[in-house]
Parts: sequence; C-alpha cells; structure tokens
Amino acid sequence: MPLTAQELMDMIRAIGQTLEENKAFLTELDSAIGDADHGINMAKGFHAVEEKLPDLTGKDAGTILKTVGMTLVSTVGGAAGPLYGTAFMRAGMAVGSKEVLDTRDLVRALEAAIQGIKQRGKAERGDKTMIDALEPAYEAIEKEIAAGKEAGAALAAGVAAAEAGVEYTKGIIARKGRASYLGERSIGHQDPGATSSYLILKTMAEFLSGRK
Amino acid sequence: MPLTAQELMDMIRAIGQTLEENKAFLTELDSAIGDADHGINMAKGFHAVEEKLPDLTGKDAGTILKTVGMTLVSTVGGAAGPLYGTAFMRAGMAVGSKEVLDTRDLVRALEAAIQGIKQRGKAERGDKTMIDALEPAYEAIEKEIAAGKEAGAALAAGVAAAEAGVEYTKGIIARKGRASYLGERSIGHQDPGATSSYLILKTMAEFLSGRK
Amino acid sequence: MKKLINQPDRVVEDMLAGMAAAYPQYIRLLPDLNVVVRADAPVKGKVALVSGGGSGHEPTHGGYVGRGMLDAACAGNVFTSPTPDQVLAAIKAVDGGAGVLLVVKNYTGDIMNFDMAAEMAAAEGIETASVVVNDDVAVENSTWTQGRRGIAGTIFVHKIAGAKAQAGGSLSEVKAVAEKVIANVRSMGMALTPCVVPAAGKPNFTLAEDEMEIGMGIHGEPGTHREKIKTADEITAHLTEKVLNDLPFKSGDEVAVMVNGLGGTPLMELFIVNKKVAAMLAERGIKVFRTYVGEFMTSLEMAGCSVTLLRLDEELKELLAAPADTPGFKQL
Amino acid sequence: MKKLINQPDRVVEDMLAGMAAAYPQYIRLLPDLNVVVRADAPVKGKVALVSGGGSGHEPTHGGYVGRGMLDAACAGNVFTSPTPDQVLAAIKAVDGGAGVLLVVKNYTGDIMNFDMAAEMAAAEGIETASVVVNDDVAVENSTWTQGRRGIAGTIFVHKIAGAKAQAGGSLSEVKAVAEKVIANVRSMGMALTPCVVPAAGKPNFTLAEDEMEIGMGIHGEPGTHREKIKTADEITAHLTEKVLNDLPFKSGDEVAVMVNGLGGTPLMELFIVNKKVAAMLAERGIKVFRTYVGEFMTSLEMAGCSVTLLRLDEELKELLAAPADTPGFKQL
Ligand SMILES: Nc1ncnc2c1ncn2[C@@H]1O[C@H](COP(=O)(O)OP(=O)(O)O)[C@@H](O)[C@H]1O
Ligand SMILES: Nc1ncnc2c1ncn2[C@@H]1O[C@H](COP(=O)(O)OP(=O)(O)O)[C@@H](O)[C@H]1O
Ligand SMILES: [Mg+2]
Ligand SMILES: [Mg+2]
Ligand SMILES: [Mg+2]
Ligand SMILES: [Mg+2]
Repeated sequence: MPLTAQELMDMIRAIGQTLEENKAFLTELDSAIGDADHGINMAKGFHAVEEKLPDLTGKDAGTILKTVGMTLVSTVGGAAGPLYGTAFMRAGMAVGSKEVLDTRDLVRALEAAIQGIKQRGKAERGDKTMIDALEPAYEAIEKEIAAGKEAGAALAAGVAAAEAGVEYTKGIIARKGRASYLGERSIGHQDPGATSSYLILKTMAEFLSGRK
Repeated sequence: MPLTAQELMDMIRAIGQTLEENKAFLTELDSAIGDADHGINMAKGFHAVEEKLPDLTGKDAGTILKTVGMTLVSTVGGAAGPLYGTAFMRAGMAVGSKEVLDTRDLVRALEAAIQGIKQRGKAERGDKTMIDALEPAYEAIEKEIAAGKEAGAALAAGVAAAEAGVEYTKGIIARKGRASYLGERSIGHQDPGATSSYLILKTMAEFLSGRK
Repeated sequence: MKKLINQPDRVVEDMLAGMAAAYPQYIRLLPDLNVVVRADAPVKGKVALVSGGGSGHEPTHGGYVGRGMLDAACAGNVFTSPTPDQVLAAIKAVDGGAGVLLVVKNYTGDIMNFDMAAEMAAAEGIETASVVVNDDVAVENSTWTQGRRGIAGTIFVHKIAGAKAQAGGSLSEVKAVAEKVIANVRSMGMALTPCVVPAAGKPNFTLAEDEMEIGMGIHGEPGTHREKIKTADEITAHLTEKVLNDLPFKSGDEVAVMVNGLGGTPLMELFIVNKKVAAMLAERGIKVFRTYVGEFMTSLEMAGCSVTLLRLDEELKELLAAPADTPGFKQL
Repeated sequence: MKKLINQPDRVVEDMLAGMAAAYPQYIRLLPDLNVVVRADAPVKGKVALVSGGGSGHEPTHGGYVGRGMLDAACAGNVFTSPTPDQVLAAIKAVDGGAGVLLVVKNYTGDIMNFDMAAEMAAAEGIETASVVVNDDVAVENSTWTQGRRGIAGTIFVHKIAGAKAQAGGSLSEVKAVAEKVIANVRSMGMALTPCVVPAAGKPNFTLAEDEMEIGMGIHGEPGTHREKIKTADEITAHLTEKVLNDLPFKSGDEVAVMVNGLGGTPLMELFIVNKKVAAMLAERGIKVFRTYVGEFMTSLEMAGCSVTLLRLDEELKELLAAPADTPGFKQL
C-alpha cells in the first residue's frame, strides 16, 4: 500500500491466475459436498474479468471493482456468482472514485464486501460457507491495522485467520448452500467457497508484500 | 431302437437337461454374432416342455412330438422358437400315431424336421445356421442306415457330421439370421443354432446308445 | 448389473403391469400374454395395427398403443421376438372387422413368428396384411442375406399408418401407406456403451473407454466397425451421410427427422446431434418438415443414438402431422 | 468420459441450438443468452412464467416452454444456476403486461440469481412474483438450514401454474396456485450411478458395483445414505414411504404420480418402479388421478429415479388435466 488502480488490476489478474491454478482442486472439494462446479465457475468468471480489464485502463479503483463484480454476477452463476459479484460491487462502492487505495480503503472495502455477502446469502459464521474464512480474516486485518501494522503484514495475519477458518469448516455441519442438504455427512470436508476466499486473500497478501 | 413313447419323453427330457447345462455357452456364442439370448430362449422353451410332459403320459409318439413343437413355438420366441418348434411339429406329423418308433421313423422324422426348418427359415446349407449342422447329420445318418447300420451307430455318425458342420460355420459368412447383419465380421465365430442342433443330436445319440 | 428390477426373468411382466397401472386411459393388458391393447379395442370398422418385438426398446412398442397409432403391441422377452400365440391373441383382441395390419421389423425371428400368427389368424377367418420395416442402412441390402434391420424408422410407420387407419383407410390403403413410409425411411445408429440383458446379467459386448461401435443394432448386434470416439459433429456427419446417400435424399426433398436416443444418452447430447443434422440438411437444400428428438426406440441402458430421415410427400406430411395420443408419442 | 459432444465448455450452446433447430414451432432463442422463449412471446395480457436453472436436467427447463407451461427458460451452465442477466432478459422478452412469475428451485444460487433479476426487473418497471419449489423430502426441512431442494415436483408447478396463466389468471392467482402445488407436492430420489459434468470430465462421485445412494440430489449432491442395492420393490417402497409420510398423504386423498428417470435408467425400469408405487397407493386407499412415467428432471446420464406425489383438489385436477403443448410435455 498504496495501491494504484493499475496495480489493483494486476492484483485481480493474479487472483484469476490463482483460481485457474486451483480450478480442479476447488471443483474436487465441491464434488465432495456440493455439485462439483465451484472451481470451474470461478475460473470461468475470472476469465471473463480478465477480458474486461484492458477496457478499464485509466479508470478509478471503484469503477474497476464494480465492473469486476458485475462481470462475476453475469458470468459465474450458481451461489458463488452473486456472492463474489456482490462482494466486489460493494467493495467498489466503498472505495468510491479513488485512483490510489490506502490501508483504510482496504479495510473499508473488505468490510463492505463481507456485508454484501451476508446480505445476499443470509449466512452467518458457523454455517460452513465462505463467511467462515472471510469474517475472521477481516477481523484479524482490522485489528492489525488498528494496531498500526502496515497492509502487507495485516493481510498476512488475515490469511492465517482465513486458513484457520477453512480448517474450522471441516469440523462443522453446513447450514447454508448446497452442502447443507448433507446434514451430518458434510462434516469432515472443507468448504469450497471458504477455500476460494482463502486463496483470494492469500493472493492479495502475496501481491501486496512481494508484488507477486 | 425301438424307442417307446415313454423313452421318447425321457430323451426329450435329456435334451432339455443338455440345453440347460449349455445355456450360458449358447448365449455366449449368440452374444458374439447375435443378441445373446439363444441359450436363455432354448432353456426356457424346454422348461415349458418339461412341464407339459407329465400330461402326455400314455400318448403316442406323434402327439408327443407335436406338443413339444407347439410348446416351443409358443414359449421360445426369436428365430429358434418357430424353427425348432416347426421341426418337432413336422417330426410328429411324420411319425403319426405310432407308439414305438423304429429306425425308419427316426430317418423320416429327421427329414421332415429339416424340411420344416428350411421352409420356415428359407435358409440353405452354407448360410451359417442350424442347417449346417442338421443337414450333414441327416445325410450321414441316412447313409449309415441305408447301409444297414443300427440307429445308435448311425446317430453317432450324424453327431460327428453335425460337429463338423458346427466347425464349418466358423469359417463362413452368415447370410441368414441376426448374424447376417455382421457380414465379414461373422467369420471366425461358430453359429449358436448349429451348436444347439449338434448338442441335441449328441444327446439323442447318447440316449439311444447308452440310454443316458 | 445395476438395475431397478425385482427378478431378471420377470422384467417384462413387471414392466407391463406398471405401464398398465400408469395409463388406464390408454391401454389394457391381455391376461398372461404380455400383450398391450388399446383401452377401447376393438374399434369397430377401423383397420387395426398390431406390432411388437422383443422388449427392452421402450417406449417401443407398448408405448405407441393409443389413438392414431397402434391398436396392440406384443412384448416378447428382452430382445426376443414375441411368439405366434401372443400375436394371434393381439390380432383377435383388436380386429374391428376391417382387417389387421402387422408391422414387423426385419428380423428372422420376428418375421417367422408374425407369419405363423398370420397363418393362424387366416385359419380363424381374420384378414391380415404385413409390412416389414428395414430402415437400417448400416447393413448391406442384398438378396442373398436377411436384408436390412428394422430400427427407429418403425416409429414413423406406426405414426403414419396409424393415422391412415384412424382416418378410415382400408386395409390395403393402410398397408400401401406403410409401405410408402418403408420405401422412404432410412436410419443409422451407433453405440458408446453396451447394455445388459437382465437374464444374461452382463454386458452383451465390451467397448474400450475410448471406443464406439458404428452401425450398432438395437439388440446389441455388432455394427459395421469400431473406432476411437470422435466429436458429436463427426459422428453425426458419418451417420447422416450414410443415411442421405442410401436413398439418396436430394436437394428439394422435404423430410422428417428423428434423432433417437438408445436409452442411456442424455437428451442434451441428442440435441447436440440434431444441431449437426439440421446444419447438414440445410447445406444440402433439404427441407425439414418436423423433427423428433428423444427416446423412441431404445436398447435398454445403451448409450448412443440413431439418426432417421423420412422423405415426405403431401400424403405423408398430412398423416405425420395428424394428432396422436399414446403414452409414448403425443401430438396435438 | 464418453459423450456425444463437441467441446465440453460449449455443450449448453450446442444443445440449445439443436433444440431450437428441432422445434421452431414452439421456441426461439434469445441471441447469446442461452434463454429459450416461446415462439410467440410475449403473449399480450397473459401472465408469463419464467423458470430456469442449471443445464443437464433436460427436458427441464427449455423443454417445457410452450403453450400451457413456461414462457421462457434460462439455461445455466451444467448444474449451475443461470445469471441475473439471463433471467432479466427472459423476463423482458416474455412480459405481456400482466406480470411475470418466476419459478425457482430452492438452491442458494438459483434463489440469489433470480432475486437479483427480480430487483433489476422492478427497477425497469416490470412486475414479478416468485415461488420457490422445495419438494425433496430426502433433505430435512429446518429453519436453520437452506431447507429442502427442488426436484421433479417442479414439473407439476410448471404444468399447473402454466395452465392457470394460459386460462387468464392474474399474477397473484397464478402465484397462489403455484404455491398450492408446492405445498402439496413431495418427491424423493435415488441413484445407481454417478454422472459426469462435461467440463469436469469425470464422475462427481463413485458408487461400488453393488451400492446405491438414497436421497440423491439432481446435481449429484450426496443423498441421505448409501446402501447395498436392493430390489426395485424395496427401493420404491423406501422412497414412496418417505414421500407419503412427509405431507402426510392419507386414505381418501387423490394424487398425481410422477416416476421420473434421472437420464440413464431405461423406461422399462421406471415402469417396474411404478408397479410398486401404484400398489402402495392402492393399499393405502389413495386414488391416482394421473400418472406420468418418463424422464422429466434428469441428471445427465445418471441412472436412478425419483418418485413424486402431488395431492390434488378440484382446481389442481382441472389445471393438471388441461392441454399442454411443449417439446417435453404434451397433453391432449
Ligand atoms: N448463503 C450463502 N452465503 C455465503 N456463502 C455461501 C452461501 N451458499 C453457498 N455459499 C458458498 O458458495 C460455495 C459454493 O459455490 P458454488 O459451488 O460456485 O455454487 P453452487 O453451490 O451454486 O454450485 C460454498 O462452498 C459456500 O462457501
Ligand atoms: N432363417 C434361418 N434358418 C435357419 N436357422 C436360422 C435362421 N435364422 C436364424 N437361424 C438360427 O437361429 C439361431 C439364433 O437363434 P436365437 O438366438 O434363439 O434367435 P434370435 O436371432 O431371434 O435371437 C442362429 O444361430 C441360427 O442357427
Ligand atoms: Mg457448486
Ligand atoms: Mg439370439
Ligand atoms: Mg433374440
Ligand atoms: Mg452449481
């Protein structure tokens, strides 16, 4: 941090790359407790995003994030489409028309994204969804930044919390999403959406620290 | 020979038993060049015949053979049902109301049976059907008997000829029946119907010689 | 063998009982005979249509019993033609005094069993006529052999001859139009997987994970050859070319199309096949009057499809478009 | 993966093109949107019905577009709900001025995507209402969870709400009757084999040669449990009991029955299942008004079935019996 709009786009590309690399893995996770499409859907959505990015050169961060969100909504489908789409749209609204984002923007954007997901999906922590990765991550990041840490370090703490959140989803029963139909049988499997959230945060952290 | 009506029924039971024992084998042969039902169908037909036999106690040979034929026609289906059914019906007509069959009756019955099969199925020797086992067998039997051999020995010669006929079907293209759709690809497989004909003749020979 | 069945040797009886329970408005069974007849049979004064064959091809044949198609269907054992007794009972149950047309597929067994039944019916004073469907171009047509097999094109015979009978055609008229369909219909199929005859308990053939069988018969009879699996477009092009070249179908012709699934192939894939069929016909200037995509003539759970084309004239178009109301084929 | 396809990631587009080529008399496509609409849409003054969901369930949903059922169907990727853009485009294409009913199945993704579309439609001044189908009794219904899934019972919602709209019902009337169907319909399914999502290229789960999955979802979501395969009668008894006990259905009730195949199961086996369903209903004094046996809500090539019962009153009977004319569901 600071993160220019151009760097933001590179970061989004990096996220797309991570999801493409983890396409089979995420789909595999979804096949255990869902319908075996999460990796496919996410990769497809970020491909569409990548095709949109060149047109966004020169645009502000809010516009970029909102466009990413709208693109995800209109290409991903399933549960992840509206959820991640809403998240990026809300993040875009939160940062407004800024050209360069600072640490405070990052926190604000994350908070808005998570709020959006919760509104859209009506899930709470403990329901075995992406919320179980995102919310602890947000809390860790917010705490680190409030304590004066810089963005890279804060995000690293967030990633650790998200990873713990993914681990936590293994032990609980799903109450939202397709895995909820499984009841007890959902125990023992990590949630695909929590995993993709963790991978996204991890890529962001790597990008911000190492400019991956 | 002579063969009483009661012994005729025992011989028919022995044929049923042979077909039951060879059910899987015949079906296997039919699966290579047909539709994998020949053994199943023949066994089913002779089961029905066996259930009818007790009612035929005391009846003459012609009645017994005609009833066997009608039962095969109405229970076997497929190609084999009308063909073997017609064969037994014609054999019954050939021996008339006799109570005890002699060597001449055997020859007459076989001739009528083969004629019936040829009329019904319009196949000739070399078409890769049961005719390729039955006709050479008939010719051998007829020749032996004309030469004064007794029935057991004559039938043994017939069985050898039938076996050679089955062997012969391996080398030729099918021109009648389901295997004909295969064209050249029917070469290399022995014909299921020729095989069942051979097995029937073999059982008859064993029955007549050893009273199996 | 993974099947929803009770006893392998009772599948036909159980199936027919379930079918009769489902469709009392359309059909009833002749007791202990495995024969399905129209609920309102015999229809006085109407030529009756009787078909049948081995079971395992559902909705063929029982599914086509009803107004505008068949009057009766005889169900043989799986892949085994019905017996003359069944066919005779069907003939007697549906004869409305105007004669009975037997629609037979060109298999040795079917022909012999229906012939014997026709002889018996004649002995009882019932007039019958027979037509033999032989639409499968995979098989060489030669006077030296059995000739071509009857496959999915049979449904067009049922539909059109059924409409003619429903419209009051005489036995010779109904027979003539059935023969016109037979003269103008051609099909060819292929399989991706084998099927399992319940009484046999194992697949009737094996195909490697990357192989398909071209020209497959609907009883699992081997086809013309095997090859590595290709794209839907390539496979469809091969089948459709063979069908087109056989009659041949020419620019300016008007046709009905049937893309038929063999039992295990999802409708999605049949539509993908039809996309290519439609494109090929358009390219060649052949006009499509009606298209039917679905499972009409199946082979148990076999995966694969067949493509059927029927060349139409005004008479055939009118009869094809006429309403039909049967469990397996409805047209408003 | 043995499939009649061209490119795994183009199956939906290819399928829809093949479907549109087959049925120009019924449907057309919205360009580049994977949306199927009635050929004559919008129908002025009629409440329009829009449904949709993941592909791979054919004939659901596009197959039910036509007179007396749906006005539009949105096809998502295989097993993935459509996007709000698709649903919005469908709404706009079919709105005849009397409002649009969205028939949604109870999956998180479907609900969110349809909701977003409804919000967008409202912003454009088009009135919509939504109903959510949740007939699958395999899944516990709890306010703490997502609730039950929507499966084959959805076809009865399409049929009956579609008939009400065709008869001139208002949006609130059409919605009310759709909700009545939802309140009275229950289903449960099972699978003998998995299916292969084309883009994934391998089975979404595995079952041993002697195992089946009870309570299977139509997207290959695991069911309630696995067990050794049993007879059709035993399996059917289990599914039907669960369905019967859920509402519960009682002696004197009149019902519609649907025995639905998941794609790879032959019709023969579905009839064998129906034999047992009919016997169980008769035993319990439950009267059958209509039975539907076939493939209505599939899961690609999955083998298995579901049993659906709908409790009827006079209004539902009349609407169920009304004519319908769509590629996948016809009734004279
Ligand atoms: N109501 C919800 N709120 C938040 N996240 C959810 C909700 N429902 C599902 N998810 C997330 O979505 C993921 C599944 O996404 P995906 O497989 O793309 O969608 P679908 O289930 O429609 O196939 C789940 O692993 C879960 O993390
Ligand atoms: N026209 C015919 N004449 C004589 N035998 C025939 C004829 N057609 C078939 N067959 C015999 O019938 C056998 C097949 O019998 P089967 O499998 O029971 O009947 P289907 O072919 O109807 O399934 C063939 O192996 C052949 O020997
Ligand atoms: Mg999923
Ligand atoms: Mg055979
Ligand atoms: Mg046979
Ligand atoms: Mg999905």
